[in-house]
Amino acid sequence: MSEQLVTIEIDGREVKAKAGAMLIDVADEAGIHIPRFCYHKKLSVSANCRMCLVEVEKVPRPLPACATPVNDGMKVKTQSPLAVTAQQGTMEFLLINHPLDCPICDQGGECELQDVAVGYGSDVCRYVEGKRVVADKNIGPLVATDLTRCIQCTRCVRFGAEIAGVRELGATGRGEHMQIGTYIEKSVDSELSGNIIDVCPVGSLTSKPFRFRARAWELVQRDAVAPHDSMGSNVHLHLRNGEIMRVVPKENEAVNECWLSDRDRYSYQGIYSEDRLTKPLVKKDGEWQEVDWKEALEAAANGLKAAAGGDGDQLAALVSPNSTQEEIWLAKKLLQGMGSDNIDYRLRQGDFRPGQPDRPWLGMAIAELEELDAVLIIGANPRQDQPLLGHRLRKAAMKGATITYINPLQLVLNYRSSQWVTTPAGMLEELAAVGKGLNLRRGIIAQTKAEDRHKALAASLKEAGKAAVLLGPMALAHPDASMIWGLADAVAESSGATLGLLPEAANSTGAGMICEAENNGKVRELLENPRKGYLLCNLEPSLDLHDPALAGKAFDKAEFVVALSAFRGDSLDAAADVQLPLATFGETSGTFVNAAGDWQSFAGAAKPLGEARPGWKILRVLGNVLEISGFDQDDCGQVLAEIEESLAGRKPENKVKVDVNEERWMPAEGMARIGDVPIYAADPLVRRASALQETVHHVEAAVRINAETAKGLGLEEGGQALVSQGDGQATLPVVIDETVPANCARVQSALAGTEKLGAAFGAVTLTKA
Amino acid sequence: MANEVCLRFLGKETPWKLKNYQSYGGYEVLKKILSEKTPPAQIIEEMKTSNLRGRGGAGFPTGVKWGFINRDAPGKKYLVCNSDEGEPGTFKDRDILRYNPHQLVEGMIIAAYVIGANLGYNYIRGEFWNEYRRFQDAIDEAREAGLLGENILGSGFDFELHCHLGAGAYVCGEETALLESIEGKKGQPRFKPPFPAMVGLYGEPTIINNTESLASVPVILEKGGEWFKNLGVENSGGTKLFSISGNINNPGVFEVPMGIKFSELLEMAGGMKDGRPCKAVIPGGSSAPVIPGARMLDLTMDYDCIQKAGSMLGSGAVIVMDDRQCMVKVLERMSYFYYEESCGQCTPCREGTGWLYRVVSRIENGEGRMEDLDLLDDITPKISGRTICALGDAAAGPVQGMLRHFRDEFEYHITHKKCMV
Amino acid sequence: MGFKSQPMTNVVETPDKGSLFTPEIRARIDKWIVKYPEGWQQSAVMPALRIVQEENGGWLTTELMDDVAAYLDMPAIAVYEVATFYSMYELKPVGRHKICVCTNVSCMINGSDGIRGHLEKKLGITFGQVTEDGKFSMKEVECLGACGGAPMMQIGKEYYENLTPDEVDRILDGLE
Amino acid sequence: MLKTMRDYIKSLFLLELFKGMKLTGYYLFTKEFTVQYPEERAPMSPRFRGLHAQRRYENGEERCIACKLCEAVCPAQAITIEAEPREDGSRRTTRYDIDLFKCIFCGYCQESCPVDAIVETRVYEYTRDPSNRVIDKEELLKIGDKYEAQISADIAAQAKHR
Repeated sequence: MSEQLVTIEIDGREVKAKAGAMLIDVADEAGIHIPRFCYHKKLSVSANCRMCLVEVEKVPRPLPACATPVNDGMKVKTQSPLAVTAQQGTMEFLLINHPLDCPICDQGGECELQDVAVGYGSDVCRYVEGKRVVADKNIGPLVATDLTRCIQCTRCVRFGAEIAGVRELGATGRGEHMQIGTYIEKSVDSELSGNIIDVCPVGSLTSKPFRFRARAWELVQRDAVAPHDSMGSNVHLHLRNGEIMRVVPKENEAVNECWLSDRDRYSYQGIYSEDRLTKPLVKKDGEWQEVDWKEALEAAANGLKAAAGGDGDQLAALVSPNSTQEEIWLAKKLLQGMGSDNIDYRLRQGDFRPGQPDRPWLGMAIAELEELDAVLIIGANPRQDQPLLGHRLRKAAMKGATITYINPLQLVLNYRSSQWVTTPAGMLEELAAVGKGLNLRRGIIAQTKAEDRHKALAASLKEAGKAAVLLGPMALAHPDASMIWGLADAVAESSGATLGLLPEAANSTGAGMICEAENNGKVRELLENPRKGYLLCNLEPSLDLHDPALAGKAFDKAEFVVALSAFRGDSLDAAADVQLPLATFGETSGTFVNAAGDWQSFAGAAKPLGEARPGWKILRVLGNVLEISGFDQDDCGQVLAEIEESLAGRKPENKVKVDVNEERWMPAEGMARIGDVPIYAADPLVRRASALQETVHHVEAAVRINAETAKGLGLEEGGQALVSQGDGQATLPVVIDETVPANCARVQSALAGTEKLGAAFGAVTLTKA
Repeated sequence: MANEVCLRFLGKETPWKLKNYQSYGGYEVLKKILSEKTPPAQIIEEMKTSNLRGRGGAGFPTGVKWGFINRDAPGKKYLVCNSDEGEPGTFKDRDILRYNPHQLVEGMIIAAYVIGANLGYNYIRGEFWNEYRRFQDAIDEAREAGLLGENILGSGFDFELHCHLGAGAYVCGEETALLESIEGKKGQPRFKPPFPAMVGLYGEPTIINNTESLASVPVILEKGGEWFKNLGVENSGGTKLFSISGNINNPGVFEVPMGIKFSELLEMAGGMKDGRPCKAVIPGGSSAPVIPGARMLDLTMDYDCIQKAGSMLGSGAVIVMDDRQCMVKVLERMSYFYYEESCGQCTPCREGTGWLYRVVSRIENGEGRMEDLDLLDDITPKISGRTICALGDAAAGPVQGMLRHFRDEFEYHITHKKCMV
Repeated sequence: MGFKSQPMTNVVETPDKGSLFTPEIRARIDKWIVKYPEGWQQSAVMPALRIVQEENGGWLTTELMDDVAAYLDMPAIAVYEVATFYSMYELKPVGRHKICVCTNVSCMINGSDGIRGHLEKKLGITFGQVTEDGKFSMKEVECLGACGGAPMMQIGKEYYENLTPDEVDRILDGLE
Repeated sequence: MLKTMRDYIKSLFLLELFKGMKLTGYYLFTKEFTVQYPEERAPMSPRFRGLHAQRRYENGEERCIACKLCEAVCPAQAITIEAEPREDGSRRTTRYDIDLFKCIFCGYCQESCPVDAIVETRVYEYTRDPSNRVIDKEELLKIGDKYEAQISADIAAQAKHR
């Protein structure tokens, strides 16, 4: 389409538009409303609902505005008798088979069909025959179906094919018998499936957890930022009586467009889970007792002070990268006030050798991802870790980008790519070989041999207009993370590609900027040399740490552990001495910095459950109790201002200073554990979101090995295997999984049953149990 | 003057065999074109001169259509023949496939040469198994003889031709639905623009012609466009295959010049069965509005005349009904057909065809009300012209035609709850 | 619904196609696949379904449709869409001889109702049903493009035109 | 002057008194209006808006489908509804409270109800004390069960006006 501008006339108004643009877009831009059902700006045009028919001068029949390109001098009438009769006609046809069940329809009150019917519908129904009824199919725990209400706009089908990249829904049958559905009883499993609820113009597809719980007019809408992945998706919270009833996307073209991942959409259920911590708890003589805030805070302050015993280095803080900037900042300040610099957020990292970037980030704006021509991704599963970043990568792939993955797992992707699946140790060789392909000679690069595929990738990175080398959470959790950084940096530098990180959590990038990794504590060191006092913020020791076994021992040895947590859990009950109830996502105000370094602040919307309080307030008062100066902020904004002043405009950067000839910690021989984090186990909140835990993506702890490896070990599907890692052991069921490379055992982290095991990636032994 | 073009070898021995077809003069035109390297523009001119209008029903001039494709533009181009004959009353393409398949092959090769297509498909409806076999045999014979495939007759021009079998969907006779069907999808028409000549099969420029149109090509080029045009009348050049069925003595396919009087055609078909009077005629397949028999007898069979009478010539399928036929029942059956065959894509057609059928059915079953006739009058214009393809118009046309000419019969049905005949 | 003229091919190709169908069926499907451009094997879904249906006694099971999808690397739902759209694919068991009676206008005015009635009486079934011995099933079909021979019916792949009840008897008696 | 005379005569012959007595005499012999409540009851319109009730279908199924239109329309915000899918998947209330101290008996809830579930009965003899101001779903259904015959008759009587 040319960029040439044409002038058209809509309803007598002169409008300038790009030649070839669709009439409906032009009208939307000019603020002239044309009713529509099948048209959606992010989906292909199908022109089948016939609601957007308008009159175009010199054309005898009305034309669909969604499929009519504009021409210079075109005169369009959207309100002429011809257009209006056409629209009214379509409306009547749509309504003849649409049930009159608005009172029990969750879409009632926010229904496009209802809205348009008010404008174009007739008050009398002339259709007296029986209406069509469609039998419903269960399509999973997230989306409820009432297909009798379907108006066959096929938006959901197109969403699946074009956006989610998986054709799960289809329109079977023909004519009046055409039905939207899966045909067979099958769940819709895309990680973006919840978006079909938003695209559905009627109440055919609605949210299952939200089903019948509130009406649109009862809800109050508040803005927020999604708390899980590093996308920082903008959301609307819909509240009723201070309780979050549902979460829907807020449009932001630069971040999440108009989509939302299922994790961000349904995790709100976790807020109201039964094990929510609603009162401060203090352990007295080994028993947990509910106390009031004053007592709890004093206990926490005294405990920390006593543990430090005047030596600040005896204190350490571990904060979740899902915490807000304000929480992390105040935690850091609190520790500094007590003479300690030991704060870290890199909970799932194992290798802290120097030279890794202090403030890693994506290296580009999120929207830039889709403009990439060649991408090398190491140790990541974006569909699982950051679903909407994965969507951006898919868009790049659909535009023709070559995407290559170096992973210890075969991924299920929704676009074509090359996947080099190898053992964790082998990932370094693959990456080094790409370096060799770029004629590098440093360190281990010299020892590898570049095969054709490495050379081809090297060339494509070099020749691409825009190229990137991206590291993911599995690369960071790798025992040789620093080497991967070094190699990736070398490859990126010599090929001219951008080096970036796909951070795992909502505020990973921001936490990096506050904690400044190089100067502050390193999780591993803080646990290997146990400190006497710990402050834990928003994490569960057995599930959110790289090496839960190590952590367990460290907290056992510690004299005093204060935990700020929204939930109770066994491992926290065991580790902590004081638990302070933390307000969750939606309840607290704060700021997240997403992968691309965008600072996004949000205000608290829901009423914190019970006596839970926002983290920044807890830390602020704790500071007061400890009599540390600088803890007299009145609101979140003041904390933010303080952070901004202190960071003085510092930006995230991926500056790597690693010698690629370091010792390798991941043994090349023997069985290796692959401990990636399942999509719905990533943080305490999502682990408690009940609907998400009912999806097919919910996993139980298991040992996943391929058939050959299993045979070698005498294991079989359904049997039990004893997994030993260091001195930790766990007996887990065996699952045969051909996506796992030979000699590797995929024992995913963050799952109950893996608490006693060591590092997420490392040597393990498997025996038949 | 009958049977001069598509059925020119009718009556000769097995004209579907390559040897015989060639002995009657077949493939000569193709050989001439390929050896002389006739400029495609010249062929298009000749086609335009012939005034051959698309025989599938829409009547778009074939020469003009071919001109839409830039032969020399880079990229693939496709030629598709539409043998998905499904319009009730039409059975002419079946005779071409059965009796003169090579002429269609020849026509397709020429058309492919003109538009620069190297791959072509003939979409044959799935029920025509024996016709498909015969056409497939013709393709195989032609390929064997070097008339298809790479470097045809040493000319350097490549063209491969395949069959694609349908599986029972009337709507696939619509050209873009047919393309979708070849692409392995549901046969749901695409919206236009873009037209197939720009974005067609597999996203490439594509020309789609009816079987009869393509089968006429070799004869037109052999005898000249002027000759063909003069066979017919103003605006409707050449001869046409008329499929006549219904209450007549000798139903069948007749190739006669355009502009022939209907009464003559009826006579060729043996006249009315049992000498009954001709009550109504559907002149162009079931989607054409009906014309009362008395009126029809005065009309000539060409595009303009039939259009002036408020119907259309369509595919040339003439259904003749005598005075024993109940128009309500006929309309009910036709409405059921469109209700069954709507693809379900566009709202007015998906919902409207069902509505039309149910209302007509109610009247037929003696449960109609007088308002129903107004209702039909009101909803038909809301279906026709409001859909992606012409099926919406096709569904509305018969209802409008019936109500225009036989309203009294419907009223009788409603008031007396029984049939007039 | 145009998905931009792109094939709906699955991202991951079915690894073990050799285990699907019999070698003969595979060979027959492969013969169709090569007729279409590279990457457009989904064009062969219609012939593939037809072949599989023929080999399965005239109807398609969900499992067979899944196999066709796997063989052509298509999403299963895309195959279901095709199979449910076209009327010649049967999703329920049919008789060994599927009798398709045209009841459209030309046949109707030439007495297809009588043919239908005769068949119903003779076989004891109506449209959409199968005789108890599984020999015959009846189906109402739309115009089969043989109006010149109205009334007509199709049994299997054969057309039978200019029917009368006696003629129908003769035809049915001649079938195995 | 003339007026003074007339007034004089009027008062002399006690004309006003007789006029009054005439009215008294008239009512002395006509039918009484006074209703001896509670032994006697005044007639009531089928549109009378008294105490609320929730109705059931004949098969015992509660009518209310938790559409919350009554809650939305209530000008006094006296209705509180909570809903969720019942075990069989149907849409039902888990809580349906009417604050009778807030209610102004406007009848909008009844008007808005698409299934004639919430109605205002003819019952007006009830008392509530401030500690018991809320009438809940169970109670509403009980009232509905008790007066169903009257309620359905009233609704039928008004059907043509609605």
